[in-house]
Amino acid sequence: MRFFKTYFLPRIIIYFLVIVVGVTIVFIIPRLLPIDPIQQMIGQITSTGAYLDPKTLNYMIETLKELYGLKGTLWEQYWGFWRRLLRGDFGPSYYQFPVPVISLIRQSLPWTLGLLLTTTVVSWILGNVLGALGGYFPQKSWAKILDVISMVIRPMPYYVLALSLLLLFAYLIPIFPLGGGFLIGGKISFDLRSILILLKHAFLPAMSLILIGVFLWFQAMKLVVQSVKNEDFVSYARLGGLSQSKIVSRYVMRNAMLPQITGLALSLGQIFSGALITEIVFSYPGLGTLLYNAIFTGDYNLLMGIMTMSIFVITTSILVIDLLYPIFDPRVRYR
Amino acid sequence: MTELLRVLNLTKVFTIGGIFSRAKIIAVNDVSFEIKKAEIFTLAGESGCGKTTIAKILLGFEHPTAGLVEYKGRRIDNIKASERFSLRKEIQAIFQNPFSTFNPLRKVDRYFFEALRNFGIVEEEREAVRIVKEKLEAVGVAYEEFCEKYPSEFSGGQLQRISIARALLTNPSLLIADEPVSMVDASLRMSIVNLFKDLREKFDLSVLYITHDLATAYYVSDRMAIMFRGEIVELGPAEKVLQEPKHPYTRLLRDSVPEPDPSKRWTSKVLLAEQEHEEYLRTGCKFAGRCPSAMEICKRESPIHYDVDGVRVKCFLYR
Amino acid sequence: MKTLIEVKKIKAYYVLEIFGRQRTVRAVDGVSLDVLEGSVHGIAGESGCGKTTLLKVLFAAVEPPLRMVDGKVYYLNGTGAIDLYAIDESERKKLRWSFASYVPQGSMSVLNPVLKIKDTFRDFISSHLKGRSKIEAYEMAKEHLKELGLPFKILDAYPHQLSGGMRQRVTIALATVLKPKVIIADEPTTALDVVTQRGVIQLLKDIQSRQGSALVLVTHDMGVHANISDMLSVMYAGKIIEEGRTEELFEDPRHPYTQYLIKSLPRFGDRSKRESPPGSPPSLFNLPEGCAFHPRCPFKMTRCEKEEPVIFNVGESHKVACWLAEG
Amino acid sequence: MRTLKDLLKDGRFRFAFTVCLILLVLSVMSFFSPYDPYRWNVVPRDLPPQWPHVLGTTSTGQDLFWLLTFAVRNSLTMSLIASMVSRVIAIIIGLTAGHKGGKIDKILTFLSDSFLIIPLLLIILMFAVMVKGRMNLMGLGLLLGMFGWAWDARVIRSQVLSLRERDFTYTAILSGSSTLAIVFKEYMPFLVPLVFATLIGNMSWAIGMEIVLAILGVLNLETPMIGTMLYWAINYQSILLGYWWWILTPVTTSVFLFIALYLMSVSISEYLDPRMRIQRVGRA
Repeated sequence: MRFFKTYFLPRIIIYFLVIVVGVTIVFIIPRLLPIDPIQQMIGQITSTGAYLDPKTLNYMIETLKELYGLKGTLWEQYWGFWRRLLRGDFGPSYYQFPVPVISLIRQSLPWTLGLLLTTTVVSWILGNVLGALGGYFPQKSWAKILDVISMVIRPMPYYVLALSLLLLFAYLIPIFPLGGGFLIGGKISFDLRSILILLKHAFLPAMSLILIGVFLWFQAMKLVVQSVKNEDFVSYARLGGLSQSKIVSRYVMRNAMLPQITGLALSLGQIFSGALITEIVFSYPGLGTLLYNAIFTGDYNLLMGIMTMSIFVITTSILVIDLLYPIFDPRVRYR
Repeated sequence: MTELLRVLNLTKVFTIGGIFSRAKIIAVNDVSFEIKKAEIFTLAGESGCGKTTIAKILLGFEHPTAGLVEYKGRRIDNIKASERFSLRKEIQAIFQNPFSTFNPLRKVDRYFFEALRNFGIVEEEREAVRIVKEKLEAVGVAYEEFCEKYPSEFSGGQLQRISIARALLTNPSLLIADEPVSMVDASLRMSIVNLFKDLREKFDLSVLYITHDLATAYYVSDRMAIMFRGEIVELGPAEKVLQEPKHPYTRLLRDSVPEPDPSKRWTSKVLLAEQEHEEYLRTGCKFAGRCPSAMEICKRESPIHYDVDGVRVKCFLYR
Repeated sequence: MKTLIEVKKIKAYYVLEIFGRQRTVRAVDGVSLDVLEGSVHGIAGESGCGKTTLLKVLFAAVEPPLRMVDGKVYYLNGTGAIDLYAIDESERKKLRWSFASYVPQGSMSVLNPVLKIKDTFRDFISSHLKGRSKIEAYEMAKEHLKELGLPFKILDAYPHQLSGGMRQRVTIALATVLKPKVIIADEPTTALDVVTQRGVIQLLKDIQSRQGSALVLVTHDMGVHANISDMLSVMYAGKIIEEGRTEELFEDPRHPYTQYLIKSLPRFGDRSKRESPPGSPPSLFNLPEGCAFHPRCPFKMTRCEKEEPVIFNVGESHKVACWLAEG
Repeated sequence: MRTLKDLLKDGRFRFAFTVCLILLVLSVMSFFSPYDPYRWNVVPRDLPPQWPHVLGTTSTGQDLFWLLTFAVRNSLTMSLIASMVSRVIAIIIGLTAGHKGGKIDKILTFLSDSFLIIPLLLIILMFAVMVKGRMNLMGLGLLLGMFGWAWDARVIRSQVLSLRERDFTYTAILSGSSTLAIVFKEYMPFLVPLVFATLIGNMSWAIGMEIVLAILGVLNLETPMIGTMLYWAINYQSILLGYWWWILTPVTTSVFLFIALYLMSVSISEYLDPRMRIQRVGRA
């Protein structure tokens, strides 16, 4: 029980706090700026040449205010925002009026989560294994080659790498589709052909995320391992005649893994952003592409919906990782 | 001899953990002692007995939970920052690890000249150099060897001497030395300990010597207190406390010091504490769990201090 | 008494490269030593005198930047002398823990924090006794702890749950579980409290006398040596400068350094003034010419500045490297 | 100078240094450009690399080489503004949290952790969308600066937290030093390398963000930057039309820039690592 109080409870409270802070930021930003979105929208309509008489205009402004939750004082707006949010209601989308934002998000989210989950897990595991080996045997030639490759790939922003891959494998050597998540107009079913097409479309976006991810974790793990390697318990195990494989797996990796778990939690925000950017490059039908459309059409409701959803997804994943952490670290488990 | 420092019923409770769960650790429990002018007083005990916490309270780095500290008859545990600043001239300290006493990326002499300037002791450069030279000479380090050097260029023994010289710059009346020799090479320990005696003679300096090394404590101190789990269990002249230990814990401690004499080898065995945390939380006498002469009352009540032959003992055996 | 380890004139240097400059640290420079069965051989010296390096050499744990430059180490395991540095690493691996084992300095960090004590025991046991099942290894560890009088519930604990003294006793148990002929202990009591220190020393002595093995004990604490060492070697600047039976050495130290070391120790009931030798121990980077102690020696002669003293026998087993002992 | 000489012994630093030098020269050259980067159709369109248009020309009738000089200058300026601003925030927050401790530390740590967790890209994007098209260099630099400090504040905090408990801090207090003096004299030697290395890392992050924002079309697309160059290249379908030089110029430049900045920060932080420095000091 004490453990619940010292470990879980603070984390759960922080979880809710972060969500509150995040949602509040999402709420505040549009209201901070000297630009009135309603006026902007009206301006867009009138600039196309349409004439609106003052009465219709006023009515329109009122309706828009209602739809965007801009009625009343700031406090009323804020509470209204929360109330709607808890109902899962982000209002209608502007660019696909009147489809509710939530159903647009619901369509895109599985694509993003699928891509994100696979790439994160694969790159985390692969990067850590390679990093552990590379850190433990830094003199081996394969470790040095990996090192050089990582130095080139690691600093690249997601966008540049995705674009390069696209140039290379969809344009110069056209073995993968230029974009999309599936055949245009095609129906997804659970047969082999369908899955193959699905995989083919997911390959390049996934690859670009995994490449960066693997080398990110590779380098982080390598650093951790190089310091764990010098820990007394590792040299002692070596003195004790333990086999190399046992030392690497049970003594070095098991310990070096711990900061990497925390690292994973802390970098999820980055990884999530990276996935959105990658989706945009490959016009993959997830949240990223939705985001792109929202920006292009100035769809505030959709934008706020996507942001709120992202904050929720990320903080929840971090919470899950945090809550699982004691399984791996007995020092946290028994204090 | 007059009283320089008085500590009365000092208690320090640390609260650990956050808002949701608090655990209390009584690091120092109802401790009283006094240090006289030009006296070397030792606080001895094992790690975690609270001796370092007392040092930190005396230096103003920690605030006591209860009790008071008086310096030259004036209360100093609750003073303002500005008063504490002027008090720094009077009470100085040296630390256990000479290698971490000075910033490894700064030259050691900087601390000396900065201290003289900060405390407004000297106006001009030449005077400052004279004072620094004088203090270094008192600890046996040549000024020429000391200037413009980083800590890594000195040996541990040298650094500890330099550290003492720095503490002496303001002509303090009390020097608090927290485990000053435990990280100094064995062959050089006595030279540091001897220094305390010399400085006492030369500058009328009082020294609070905090250590777990009973042999040097015996060698150097006038009076001493033995601490156990945050409490003083025995206090008196060093000669008496160590030659005729009265508290069972003092006896155990005294017997556990390996004597440098092959004819005095241990023959009996000692009992070790399995769960140290339990001893902190124990009601009654904290040593009762391991005490060979524990009685019923020891487990229920905490003993008061009894005066036995000029020695204060916290044990029911002397009721 | 049989000799178990024979060390012949070893030289082990650290070869370091710091910013393009090569520097050699002569950590162990021409040391010879015999470790006898059933005895406690103490090695005394200050930090940086090379005693830890000597242990590494004894235990065949020489890794770059440390290099064996010269000399031989023999393990005598009853069937003959094994030249430790002439055999393969895999052979050496087998000898570790079964013939000679090692108790490290600072138990704080030698136990894997994410493994239970019993898993660490199992890893160490199964690495030397192939084909031991998990349960057999556990039983073996339990049996061993029982012999040593340690509670076997600690097998289910993680290292951070144990006190410092208990952890140190666990490492001793871990080092002796395969009943090695030689136990090499490096400052096993440093950083422990006095009472705990006594318990640990007792434990080491117990095991040594019960198993009839040899204990090589390195510590700078002369009190500990006086208490349990049978033989004592005093090291200074990478060399053994005096060696003899402990009683003899304490009674009649011949080397000025040993004299300081013993006479400067405070004793209860005697508050007369003690003096440390002047100056500081030399850095192994650049040792003084001749006798390394001469800059601090009150009895220095002119030849001490130039000539390195040879070893003189001053008693049956008492040797000293000092020109004062000549003639 | 000695530092530079030492650093140049490292191959990674040599490479990074060369690349940065070239980019710097390019930025300076922009002042001597024969063309106004804001004007279109000043040169023949869609020419592959040839003299005098060494990198070719665009479909908008601009000379790629001279456009690049402006782009590099602007991107570097913007990233420098961003990283300077975020350094100031990171240092203030990190130092305060680490030195004050207690409640203030808890609040500030929560704040920077929130900034780490929340998908910053989206928030920055939202800002950018709001002021759509009007975001200039300074504005973008400030915006990115406001958001890019969290990780480094965390690192500085933990460093200060450990420095605060070191004995030499107490030595300084006992020597009568004020808090300010302690921070500047005792802590700064440890913090400066950290700040320096993260500055470079942060510049790289800011340029990456700039590229993303430009591609999404939320920056002032008139301003020549590496990101906007990419935007126009993509917008004019340069890939499909076979104008490879157009897309390749900003891509190659950014790849080299990122690698160079990264290698520079790695080798500098290795060089300035306190443990290494402690070995070096005093043997000068």
